[in-house]
Amino acid sequence: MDLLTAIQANLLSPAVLFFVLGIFAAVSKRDLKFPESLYTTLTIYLLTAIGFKGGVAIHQAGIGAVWLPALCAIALGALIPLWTYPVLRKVGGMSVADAGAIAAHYGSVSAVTFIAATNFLKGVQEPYESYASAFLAVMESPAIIVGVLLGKGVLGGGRFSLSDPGIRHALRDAVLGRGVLLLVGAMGIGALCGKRGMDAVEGFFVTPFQGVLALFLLEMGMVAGRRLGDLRKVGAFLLVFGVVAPLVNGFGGVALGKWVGLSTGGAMLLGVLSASASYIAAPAAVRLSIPEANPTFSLTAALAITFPFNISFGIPLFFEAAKRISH
Amino acid sequence: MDLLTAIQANLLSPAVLFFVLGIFAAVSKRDLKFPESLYTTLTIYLLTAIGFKGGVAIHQAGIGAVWLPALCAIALGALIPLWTYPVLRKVGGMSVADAGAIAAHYGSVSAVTFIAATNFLKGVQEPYESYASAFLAVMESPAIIVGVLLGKGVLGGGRFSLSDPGIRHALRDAVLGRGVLLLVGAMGIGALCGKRGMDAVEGFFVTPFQGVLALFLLEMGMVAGRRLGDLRKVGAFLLVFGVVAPLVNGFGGVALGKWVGLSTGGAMLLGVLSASASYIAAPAAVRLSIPEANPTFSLTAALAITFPFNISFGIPLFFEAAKRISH
Amino acid sequence: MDLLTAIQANLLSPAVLFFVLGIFAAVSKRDLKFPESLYTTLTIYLLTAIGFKGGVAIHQAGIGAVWLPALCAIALGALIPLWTYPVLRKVGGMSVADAGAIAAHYGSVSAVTFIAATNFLKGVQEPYESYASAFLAVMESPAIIVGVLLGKGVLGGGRFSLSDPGIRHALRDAVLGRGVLLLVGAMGIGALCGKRGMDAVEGFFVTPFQGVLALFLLEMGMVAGRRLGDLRKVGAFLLVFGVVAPLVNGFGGVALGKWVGLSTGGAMLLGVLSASASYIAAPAAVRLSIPEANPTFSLTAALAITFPFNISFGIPLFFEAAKRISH
Amino acid sequence: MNLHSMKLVTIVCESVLEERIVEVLGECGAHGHTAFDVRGGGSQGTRSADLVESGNLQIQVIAKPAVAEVILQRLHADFFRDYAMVAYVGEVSVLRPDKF
Amino acid sequence: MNLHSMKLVTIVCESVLEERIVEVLGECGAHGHTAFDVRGGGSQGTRSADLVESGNLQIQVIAKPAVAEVILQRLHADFFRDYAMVAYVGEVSVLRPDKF
Amino acid sequence: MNLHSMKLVTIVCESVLEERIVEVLGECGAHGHTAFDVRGGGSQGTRSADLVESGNLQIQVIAKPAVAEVILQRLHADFFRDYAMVAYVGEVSVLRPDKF
Ligand SMILES: Nc1ncnc2c1ncn2[C@@H]1O[C@H](COP(=O)(O)O)[C@@H](O)[C@H]1O
Ligand SMILES: Nc1ncnc2c1ncn2[C@@H]1O[C@H](COP(=O)(O)O)[C@@H](O)[C@H]1O
Ligand SMILES: Nc1ncnc2c1ncn2[C@@H]1O[C@H](COP(=O)(O)O)[C@@H](O)[C@H]1O
Ligand code: NA
Ligand code: NA
Ligand code: NA
Repeated sequence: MDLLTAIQANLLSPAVLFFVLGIFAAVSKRDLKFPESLYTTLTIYLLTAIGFKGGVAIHQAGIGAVWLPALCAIALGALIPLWTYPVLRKVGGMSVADAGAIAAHYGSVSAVTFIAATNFLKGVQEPYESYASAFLAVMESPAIIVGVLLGKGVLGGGRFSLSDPGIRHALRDAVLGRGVLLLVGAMGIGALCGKRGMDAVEGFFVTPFQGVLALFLLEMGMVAGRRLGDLRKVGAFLLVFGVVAPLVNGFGGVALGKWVGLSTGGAMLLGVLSASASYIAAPAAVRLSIPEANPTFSLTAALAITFPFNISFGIPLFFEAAKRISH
Repeated sequence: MDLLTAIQANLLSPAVLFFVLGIFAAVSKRDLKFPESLYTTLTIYLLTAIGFKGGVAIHQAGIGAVWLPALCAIALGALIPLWTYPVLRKVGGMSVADAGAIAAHYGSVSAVTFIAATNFLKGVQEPYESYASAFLAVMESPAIIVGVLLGKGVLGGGRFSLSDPGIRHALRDAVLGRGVLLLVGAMGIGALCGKRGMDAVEGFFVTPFQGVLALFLLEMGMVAGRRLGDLRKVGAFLLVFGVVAPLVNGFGGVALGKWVGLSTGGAMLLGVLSASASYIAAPAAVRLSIPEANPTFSLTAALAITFPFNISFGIPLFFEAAKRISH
Repeated sequence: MDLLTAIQANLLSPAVLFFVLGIFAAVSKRDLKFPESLYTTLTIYLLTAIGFKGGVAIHQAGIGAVWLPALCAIALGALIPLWTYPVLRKVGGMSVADAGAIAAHYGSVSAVTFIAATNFLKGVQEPYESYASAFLAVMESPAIIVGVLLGKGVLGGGRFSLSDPGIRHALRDAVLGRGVLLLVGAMGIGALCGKRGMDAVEGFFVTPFQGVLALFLLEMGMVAGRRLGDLRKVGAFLLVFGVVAPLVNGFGGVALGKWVGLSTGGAMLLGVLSASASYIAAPAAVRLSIPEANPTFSLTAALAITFPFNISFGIPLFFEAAKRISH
Repeated sequence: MNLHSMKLVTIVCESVLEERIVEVLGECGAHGHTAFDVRGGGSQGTRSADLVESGNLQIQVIAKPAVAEVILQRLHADFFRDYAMVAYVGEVSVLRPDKF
Repeated sequence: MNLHSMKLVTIVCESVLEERIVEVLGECGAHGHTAFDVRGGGSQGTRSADLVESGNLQIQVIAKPAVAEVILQRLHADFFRDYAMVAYVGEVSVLRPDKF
Repeated sequence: MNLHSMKLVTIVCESVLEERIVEVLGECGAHGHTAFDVRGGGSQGTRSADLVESGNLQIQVIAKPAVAEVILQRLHADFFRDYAMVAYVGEVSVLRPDKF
């Protein structure tokens, strides 16, 4: 399958089309009135399911296979803010707070983008290291910590104190937020249970999984769509950044994945993780610790530009890249 | 299978029995405390699932097979208020507002009644045009518009102005309400994805579908049961109307379906749609645009009489009628 | 499989591990923010599913096989408060109100403990009378009534009047609470539908069942974990009582089950029911009718001691006991 | 515009009491009420909403001053000792005094 | 601390009206609002929240006294006759009067 | 009946602040609070509740007048500039003044 076919197949998947429907609903101001608890419930389900499956995979592959690529993933997450921050400051002319905030979002990861990528791989029947969700788990926090440090101006000798209650709450959230806890917890459970546990809960955690993702993307489409109106407010620089940053990070992640010995599917997933921007963990932690940053900038870039770009074009692109590098 | 067996099999289906349980809970004042968000979530699921399946069917049958019966369905929806309104006015002695409001409800459709009918067909292994959910999608709005026009007294030269904010909101709701958007959206997605998309999401949109309907009917039973107390308030005429109108509309729909070339199952579904009365889209639109109409009349008739009648007796009756006409 | 293997297999099941994860989240003060409606929804699902399956089993086994063990179950439920009350009064030095309240909790039953036990049996492939959920249904109320009578001091000639609004509300809740209504209702539906009904809804009520239980236990773990802090408040006596009472009641239930002719699996389930303490129906009824009882005592014992004990050690223990007695 | 003085009684209490309190309000002469689920904390600990037992509820009633006083007295007599509960009264104005 | 007097207008009404009322509040000159779903009962029967049609909503607006009066008048003119609705006004104090 | 004057402080703000504000209320000397999720709109745009980030929260505290004043000052100092937030105070009466 060549790149164009892959892009087309991806664009015509239920997941992406439901996302488009959600955007349409938001843009045409037809509130589908999804209950708040549905959003949370779907998130809990997706994180638990992906974590559990990853854990069962770790059980089968052994921790020995996982630690090195996981370490690379952590390094990637921590490094991305370090290159995005100066670009945001110098090229984008952003304030220290805003640059740090955005850097935190782009270093951290989006679980749903990752899940959409695994579904894509399942669709094109490309195998991947199913323990890859471990990378997802370890990449969420480091970038947030680095980004917050940058946004509080530590580079310029800025004030940063652990006694600041905002920073205290934010760091607690970043290090062991609910997303990480669910993901790592379910992964530990999967690793302890192995195949026997999977047999018991497969009808819940696997059978309906892809359909649940489609429903969730419908909701994400509405969330992203409501932000589209803010695109005017963020300026041309951020529009470009929202596409270029995931491309750079994504190809970097793919290359690193290949280098550390991951399969084509696994390298593609590491690329997708690098390319993705957090819109759950990072926003909350950043809001608490860098309140002077304007959340419209980071959220609009992450949700209304990078997220749609990744799930529509990024995923097949990084897949193609992973295939190329392997040959 | 003869009519009595069909009725009995239908009455002993999980869906109908859960509905009865819901009525019992409401009547015996045992609030089962279903969370509000569960109701909405189940609605979203059922509409999305039925729409998606219909879309996949359209993908397979081709749009050429769908447009003519869909046009008949639209005509049916728009015509039903035109005969029910004068009956409600002259025989029932209703006010202009109330007659228009009730006519809007009976011209429009109930998605859950439709879904129950497809489950019945699955149970008796009778094939049907699975794109029939397209009829459901197109029948919701026209009747509401006609009913609102009647209820605002356009026949008697009444005041009707698009600058009335109630009417503006109501028409927007009627033309592209959330029900229609979900249904048509999911249908479009199914039509674009086809079989390949269905394979991906079958474990969510098909496997648990019938069970989810049963749970939803438990909740609908409570909603209908709470209205039973209002039966005294609506008067004998509306009690009779609530059974006769679906019979007339239902047999009319079956006949039209046969005439336009639908299979026995498909004609039965068109009959069920005509027979069913809206209890979601119509009430909201009518409440906003004809506030002087008493919602107790239309909702009690639709929810406490016609809905239970249809899912218990109407469905097997219209099935029998569809079989008879075909021979 | 010997006892140790059984305990180990049980401790490594997804259900128990998710429960532990929930406790960890609560203890480390990481609120996973499960929406309130998710808790209710999962409860509704589990009760309906277990009831429906039990009803289908009754349909197949015939009511003749069920009535005698069900009668034993009722007797068990009513008798347990009669021995626990004096122990709580004399050995524990509890007030009349507190002793009655706790006795009501321990005579009544926990549906989730029962469901975890059926999953355990499925895991070790031990057959059981699947109509056993009928025991669950009939054991909830009698103990609450006996416990409330004791707690209102009827033994000491205390005031107890049906005109007390608290008692009125409580008895109504106890006799036909929502749990009982859902369970008995779904059971009746299953009994009426039989195998044909099960075929229709299996994809919803059976396929995802074990996974849903795991998710629910994650939530229960948080609920139990939040109560752990109260362990200091309840005193050493209640800590011991919370383990000894389920052991005594559980072995008694197993023995009675064997005596009345149940299989190993069935006797084990009756034991688990006796051992389990209610944390939904009893707390509400007791709070309304014995407001002077301190809910911290009964809830901490039931939720933070007995529930975790039963699902981790009790279940394999009672299974082993049931196997021993049969040989 | 002709505004009339009324009392707004607000009650925060255990969810388990909802039916009973609505009953009491009717007995005291109130003609309506509004209720919703809340979370909170007070002298009897934190109340989340995951079990009905530990759920928390807010009820608001607009009533004539005399009715409001009767309500407070009943709450005091029937509930204050045994249940987690807070109740307070404020002044409000309404357009249609006969509704309350 | 410099506190400024404002009015708090509270509206309890059918959920179906949410969009329209928010529109009306803007037209009357309010600069914000807060809304949440409630259940309740009054002269037009019990309102739970399982169908949007029978849902119930509470909307709160802080506004200058003159704006509050206009809001009440509009509610009276446009909604009181046909819809299940209760509206009342109370006195509150705020720190930043220019926000409202 | 012996009623005592208290202040009711109401705060509407971003959900992300819940834990911090509850902490602040305790530091200011409040003995309890009630919170629930709301939606709304104000100078910083519409806040629905689908992402915690854009969620909205209402917190109510009954407190002695002096405590209420301290609370407002803290909110002003710590939050007003950077966060979407509204806070106002009203008068209420309670039966058990020692509870607050
Ligand atoms: N000072 C307060 N301000 C606002 N709400 C309170 C206050 N104290 C208690 N509450 C609410 O009333 C409930 C019961 O209070 P308590 O009986 O003090 O535990 C708590 O869960 C809170 O929701
Ligand atoms: N006296 C009252 N106190 C508080 N809320 C009320 C009162 N009367 C009515 N309500 C609320 O306003 C809604 C509409 O009232 P009504 O128009 O009287 O049916 C009810 O569903 C209640 O939520
Ligand atoms: N005038 C107002 N009346 C009632 N609530 C308001 C008002 N202004 C703002 N709010 C609430 O306070 C939140 C934050 O307001 P703001 O900081 O103005 O964006 C909004 O989302 C509303 O829920
Ligand atoms: Na990233
Ligand atoms: Na119809
Ligand atoms: Na028991």
